[in-house]
Amino acid sequence: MFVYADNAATTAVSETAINAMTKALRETYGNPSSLHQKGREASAALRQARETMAKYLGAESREIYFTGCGTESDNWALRYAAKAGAAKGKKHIISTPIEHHAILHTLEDLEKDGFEVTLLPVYDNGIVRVEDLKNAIREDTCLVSVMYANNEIGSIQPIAEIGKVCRERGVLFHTDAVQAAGHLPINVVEQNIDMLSLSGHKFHAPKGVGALYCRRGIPIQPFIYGGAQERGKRAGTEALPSIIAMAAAFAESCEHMEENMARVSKMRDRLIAGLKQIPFSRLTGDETNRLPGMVSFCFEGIEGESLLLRLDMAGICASSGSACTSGSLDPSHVLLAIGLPHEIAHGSLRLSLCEYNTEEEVDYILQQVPQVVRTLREMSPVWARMMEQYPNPYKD
Amino acid sequence: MFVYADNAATTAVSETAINAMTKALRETYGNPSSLHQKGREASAALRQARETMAKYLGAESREIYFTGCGTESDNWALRYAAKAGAAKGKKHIISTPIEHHAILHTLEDLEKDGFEVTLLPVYDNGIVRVEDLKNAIREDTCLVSVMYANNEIGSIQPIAEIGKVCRERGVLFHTDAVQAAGHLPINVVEQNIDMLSLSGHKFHAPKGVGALYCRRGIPIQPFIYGGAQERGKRAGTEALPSIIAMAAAFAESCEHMEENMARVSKMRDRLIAGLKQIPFSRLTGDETNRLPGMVSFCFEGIEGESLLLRLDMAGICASSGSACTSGSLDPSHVLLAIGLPHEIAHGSLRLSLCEYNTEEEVDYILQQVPQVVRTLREMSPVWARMMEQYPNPYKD
Amino acid sequence: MAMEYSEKVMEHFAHPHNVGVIEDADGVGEVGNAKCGDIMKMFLKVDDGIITDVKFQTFGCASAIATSSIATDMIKGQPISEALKLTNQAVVEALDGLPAVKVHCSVLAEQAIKAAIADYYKRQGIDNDLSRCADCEGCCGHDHGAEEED
Amino acid sequence: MAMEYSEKVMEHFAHPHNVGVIEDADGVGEVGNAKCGDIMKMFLKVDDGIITDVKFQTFGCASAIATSSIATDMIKGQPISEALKLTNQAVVEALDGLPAVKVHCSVLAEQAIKAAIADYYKRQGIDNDLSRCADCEGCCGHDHGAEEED
Ligand SMILES: Cc1ncc(COP(=O)(O)O)c(C=O)c1O
Ligand SMILES: Cc1ncc(COP(=O)(O)O)c(C=O)c1O
Repeated sequence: MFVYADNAATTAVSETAINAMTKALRETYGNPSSLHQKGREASAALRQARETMAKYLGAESREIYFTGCGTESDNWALRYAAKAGAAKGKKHIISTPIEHHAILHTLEDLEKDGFEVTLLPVYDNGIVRVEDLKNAIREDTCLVSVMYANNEIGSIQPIAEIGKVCRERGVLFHTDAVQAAGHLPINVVEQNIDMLSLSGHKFHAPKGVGALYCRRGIPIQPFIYGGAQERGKRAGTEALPSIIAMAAAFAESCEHMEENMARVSKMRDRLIAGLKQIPFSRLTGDETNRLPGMVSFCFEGIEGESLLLRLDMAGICASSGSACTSGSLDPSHVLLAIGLPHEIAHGSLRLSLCEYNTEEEVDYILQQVPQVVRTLREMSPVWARMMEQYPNPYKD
Repeated sequence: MFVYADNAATTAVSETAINAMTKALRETYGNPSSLHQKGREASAALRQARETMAKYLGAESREIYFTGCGTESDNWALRYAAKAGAAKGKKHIISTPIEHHAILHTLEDLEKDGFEVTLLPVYDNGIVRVEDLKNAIREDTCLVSVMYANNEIGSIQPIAEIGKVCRERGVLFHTDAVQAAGHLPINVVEQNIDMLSLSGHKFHAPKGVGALYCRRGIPIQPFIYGGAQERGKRAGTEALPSIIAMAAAFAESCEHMEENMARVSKMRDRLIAGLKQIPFSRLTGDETNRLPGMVSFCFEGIEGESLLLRLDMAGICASSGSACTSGSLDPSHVLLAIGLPHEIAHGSLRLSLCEYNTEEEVDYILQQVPQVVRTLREMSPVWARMMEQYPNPYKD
Repeated sequence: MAMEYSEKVMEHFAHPHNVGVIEDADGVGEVGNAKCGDIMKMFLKVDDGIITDVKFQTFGCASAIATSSIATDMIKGQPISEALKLTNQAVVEALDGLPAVKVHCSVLAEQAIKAAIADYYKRQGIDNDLSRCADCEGCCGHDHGAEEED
Repeated sequence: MAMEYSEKVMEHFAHPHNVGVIEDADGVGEVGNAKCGDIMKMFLKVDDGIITDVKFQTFGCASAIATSSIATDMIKGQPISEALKLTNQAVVEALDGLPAVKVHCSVLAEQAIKAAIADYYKRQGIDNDLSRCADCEGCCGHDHGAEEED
């Protein structure tokens, strides 16, 4: 059996998106900046895609800027806010320690330029407290950037409340909604969001396209300079086929959000309940306030990569920490930030489901994971040492 | 008849690219950063695409960084070179006045940060002279950025000679090869190129993907921060389907370069010869040292947009100046830089051919353009005034 | 993004009305300049205060040609007093709108008509203050009034 | 980019040889620590200077398990003097290579063997200087020598 359960890393492209894209590749090949017929076709398709994105975010068309990826959106939002802040002598930024590296590494670079960054505590459930935010905001705070939902443990932040506080205090609020978009309801107006990043490939669009929502009235400045595309704010010929595919995929995801959430979180909960049966396992992230598809665990006594590769041998695609950090030997910064010791953080497993997954696949995962965990534990000296202190659950 | 003759703005996507892309969308949907089977497939495809790009540039695989567009590549190269230069107290950059806005607008922004920019003269053929470059290089010059071939008038710069001078003087050399890649031979080693930008959609790949070549040994720093993609230099999940399509299209273009150049420049020359027959017309750019598909003219007494839209009504997709600057009321900065007065620069027409065009299409263009020019002249007060001084060529 | 012209604009651009010269015009006005990329020249025939004929020559973009075409339509057969009331907004509306960057064309059309009427008045020896336009949006910041003198 | 393991690595990872514990081992060595994500523990049975049996327990990534497996294969049946000559390079080669970020696993394997032999010597009352490793590439910069003491 083959099970793709790594949807937080990236998703399979939907038929809707593929068809929209293929059609665009063949027919809508003009440059949206061109005045002729082919250009106008392209420009109309671009406008329509923008309207679609705006509609499902509760935004206006003109507030949507297309980018190359979620990371670019994040970089842009932060760089702009920092520049605007610095111009007013405000060089303090508030964020969280569990942001994606697109945020954290940009913040580190900004620190080199004299910015001061406060990372709010996220506690053991991976969720910030609005009280902490209120206390952290200073006179010179120019930006609050808090992710909508975490990509490793799935915990969902109180975005609307954060937005409200920021609006009241006159601080710009950006949210990295890369994991949330297409999976959780978003309304930028109701949630008082000033800037929002998303990335197509997390909701069945192709890789290589993202968007930044930036509220009207915010005088956002370009991150990439050149032609007059995107109302002069983001230069570069628009990635039209990918943009069209993203809009199609986003519309599809948002139209089916409620049923997808219900179906996927049911599978998630069954998976969580089943994996909790594994001795010395712990769910990471909040019990209930989590992404519909996110199942994240740590299994003591074993290491994540070998767990992952054993599951891969069994046909299950999963991940350990974030795909982006693989290749690094450190355990995930997210798991450390929620207080897990290194040893335990090393044994993390992330299974991220989407509406393409089935109950049979859940059954299969529930059958395979305990076996693989056991096999690895049986060759683990860490487990052996633990079993000197505790009764061995596998010995009976 | 429908004729797409705006290939310098963007090209139709090749069947090869579409097929490669569709296959990637359906099958290679994994995240190249993921360790499992789907990730490894994606990672292998990414590696292969990188090798392909490197091969046809005469580069090494590890010297190729994928980006979201040519503009991003340009921004990245310039920002990096500026940062590295500033660190050594070198804040002088040499470029040309006919660069794309991706270069010029970034340079303007750098000027705000205290950089000094020298724009070399390009004379009336739109080509820089190496002597001028030699004289312009200073102790504090950190970068020379000269485009390979111009997007409005097609003139080709003496890249190898420029590269040689820069190498001798120890100055970093970047070339914006967005118009050249896939159409003109490139060998980064022989041409002493340190950094090179290209964009897929100019050679029949989809829009939304580009690359930056950066010579090994140059400690390039990220422009976009985040995950460890592209050897830690360009964060963001790789636009894999577009990258695969770009590599396929680039290989195809490069494999057929010689025959395409021959066939396309033959059409170009016939078109140029024919349009020269139009009274009060002038070819812009160098007579012979120009992109194989580039036909660029100015017609006195008329204005480019109406020319373009009349041709569009006749089924001919063309452009006036650069597609990216349309929507602006100023005539093209390129035409002004080669010394054309505003009045004449306003009457510019760019017909850019590729190997998909046919001789019949050239016939059709040659039939339509003179008619449209004449019609517009007949309602032009500028033309009427000219005809008070010259014999009216249409009166017989 | 490509500018979007209404069908009306494209219709007037493709088949402009009143193109040409009136050799024995009673008033001629020209506005804009070639440096800006737009010149409009209007020719009036006036009979008993009524504009009996009008023609134009335009160097410029599609919207310059379309606004010339429709503006001349709008004043043909009208008394001068009515023609003087023609605003650029009315021209824009008659064309079902113009892209923001092209609204200046409609201003040019309005000004061209006023310049032609001013010329007519001048020839008639009638005093007027039309030769300077208060709200001129000339694209290059040139002294517009000066150019309205033919 | 995903790391690429050779087929050999995956083979040893999927079906590791010599997994387990030797209850009455003559020498036991453990290196690495859980904080780093890699611990290797080796058990030796020595007879007349020959390693007659070897088993391992490993907590770690695929390459840690694969290097443990192949390294134990490589010293089984060998005289201690030969086992001491086993370098991490030899282990890497035997696995048809390791990704750069994983080379440290092969170092751990070499060190685990040396630690086990050191322990054997110690139990035999033989002086040795094996318990400190000069070129240790411990991932966290921890004091490696200390951890080699079981
Ligand atoms: C010379 C040149 N440089 C840069 C670019 C920018 O490329 P892109 O629009 O793909 O970002 C273009 C094309 O628009 C170009 O012609
Ligand atoms: C929360 C979060 N932010 C940002 C990103 C970056 O998105 P992309 O890789 O599309 O640039 C990701 C995914 O990798 C993510 O999960």
